[in-house]
Amino acid sequence: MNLDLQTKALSVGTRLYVGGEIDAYTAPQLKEALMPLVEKQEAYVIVDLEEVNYIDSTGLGIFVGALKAADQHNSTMRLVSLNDRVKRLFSITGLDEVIDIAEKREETNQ
Amino acid sequence: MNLDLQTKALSVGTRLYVGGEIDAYTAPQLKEALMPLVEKQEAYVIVDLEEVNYIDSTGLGIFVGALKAADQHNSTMRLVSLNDRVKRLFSITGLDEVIDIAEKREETNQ
Amino acid sequence: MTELQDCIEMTVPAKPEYVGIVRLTVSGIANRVGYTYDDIEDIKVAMAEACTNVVEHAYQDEGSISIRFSVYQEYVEFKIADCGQEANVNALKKYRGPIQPDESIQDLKEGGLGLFLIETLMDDVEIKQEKGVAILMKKYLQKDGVAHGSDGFKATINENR
Amino acid sequence: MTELQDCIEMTVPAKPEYVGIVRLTVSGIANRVGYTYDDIEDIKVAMAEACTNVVEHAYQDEGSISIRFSVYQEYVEFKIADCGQEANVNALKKYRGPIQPDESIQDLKEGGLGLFLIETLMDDVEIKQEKGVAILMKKYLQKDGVAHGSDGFKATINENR
Ligand SMILES: Nc1ncnc2c1ncn2[C@@H]1O[C@H](COP(=O)(O)OP(=O)(O)O)[C@@H](O)[C@H]1O
Ligand SMILES: Nc1ncnc2c1ncn2[C@@H]1O[C@H](COP(=O)(O)OP(=O)(O)O)[C@@H](O)[C@H]1O
Repeated sequence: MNLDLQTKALSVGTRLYVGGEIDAYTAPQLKEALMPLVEKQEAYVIVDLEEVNYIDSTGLGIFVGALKAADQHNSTMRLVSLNDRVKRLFSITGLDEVIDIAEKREETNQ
Repeated sequence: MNLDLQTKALSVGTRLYVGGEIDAYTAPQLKEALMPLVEKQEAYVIVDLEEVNYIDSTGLGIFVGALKAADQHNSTMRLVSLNDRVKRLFSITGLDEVIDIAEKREETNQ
Repeated sequence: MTELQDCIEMTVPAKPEYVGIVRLTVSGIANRVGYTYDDIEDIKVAMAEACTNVVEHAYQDEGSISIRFSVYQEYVEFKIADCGQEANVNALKKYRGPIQPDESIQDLKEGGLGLFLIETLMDDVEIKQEKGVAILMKKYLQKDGVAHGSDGFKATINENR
Repeated sequence: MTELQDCIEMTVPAKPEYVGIVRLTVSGIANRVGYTYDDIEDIKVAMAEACTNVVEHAYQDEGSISIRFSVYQEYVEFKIADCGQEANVNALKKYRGPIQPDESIQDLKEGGLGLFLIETLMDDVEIKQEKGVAILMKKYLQKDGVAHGSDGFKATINENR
């Protein structure tokens, strides 16, 4: 019941693969993996959520925090491969208007 | 949370495919499908348990009842493709000594 | 017509590792009751939000989360309660909305979306002061593909599937 | 050393459709506690047997099943209780064994394996008369691949994997 977290260096930037359920128990694990990536100056971070089948407000809060940190460090954070359920929670809360979320699943192979 | 039950006519006899969890709630469904098959005179019935991932004593009891009915009607009932967990419960209870259970998974393609 | 059919109760420690266990139980019950896939996912989120609030806000020290499912013909009422300190329930009832796109990034808050999600995902939500905070929420069962209640958003989502 | 860490309680209607929901909750808790895959499956069966007994034997009419999980460092104690009629608890404690291969097929019984399975799959089982029947069963956590308790059968099975 822990998150599955893996990072991969890209030609430009880093890709963070996340798998599992992001909730109050697992959100600290996500935070620990994600924050150091976006807290670098001018970093480019892709967060791949393909294997995430559940998220709630605790997880959304981690992404808000990461967005603020990225903004402070002139970094870019982009979420890709969200399933419909996960995408929907970003939409309902309006977070899809402030966080960069790839529209289609195809866009994720960059 | 219902059982998945399908019958297929063989050149000799009938094959009953069972899928799901056999417990107090679903056992009556199994009974309803299985009993008419073994209550025919000199029937040959293969019960395929490949897709069964859970069984407890209520389900075991259905097979004991079916064995008795088969015996009364000179019918044969054979269980095939049990996974390790399901097989184990037949072993612990000693039912594998009285019910015809195919030893290896390969024997199931008859 | 709305006679109580079944009542299920559960008490778990107010710790984050139990929120997932509650979700698992919730999905089992919601499945059995006959909710659609999307409704089950909505209920799981709303329940987790309410439980997470107890974990994070109700107790100074240790405590527990009490959960009750009351199954009626047309809906289930979910109740999540704690025995925490007296909270300002009126403050909990203030207007909540989604994030505004014109807000500056540095002004965004990392929290404060839980109750908003509960109100959006469930059909009828009531917050009460009892021993601690109690949240009661209803979710109607969809019959013949028609959503009861006023959850227009969900109806749209379902159409897209 | 064996201090109580967490306590989880659950009450469900004594109806067959709730036994699967209890199993789901059990698997979530057992998983979180850290049991092996095989132990989790054993616990699910034992819990389902105890719940099914309440469904089938405890009440004339309606009633409920009370379940309590007490999590200790080295084991979990599972308690399943009902408020049914007074049962002959001594009769419940009589010797139970597996089916004898020399029995004639027509003499086989379709029931009577539930308590035997509970005793075989769990490490320590106690049957008590309380408001109705209460079954308490312990299952030790396996550490460093060594099984506590006396469940030799399981150890053998594990080796075959
Ligand atoms: N069970 C509770 N006990 C005490 N206070 C609560 C409870 N639930 C919610 N609150 C209060 O309501 C506020 C808003 O909750 P919510 O919308 O879920 O956002 P968040 O939990 O992220 O702050 C919380 O910050 C807390 O002050
Ligand atoms: N909770 C209970 N309340 C009353 N009687 C019970 C209870 N549990 C078990 N019993 C009695 O013990 C007997 C043996 O139970 P068990 O070994 O599970 O087999 P089965 O339920 O198939 O008869 C039951 O037939 C019943 O008479």
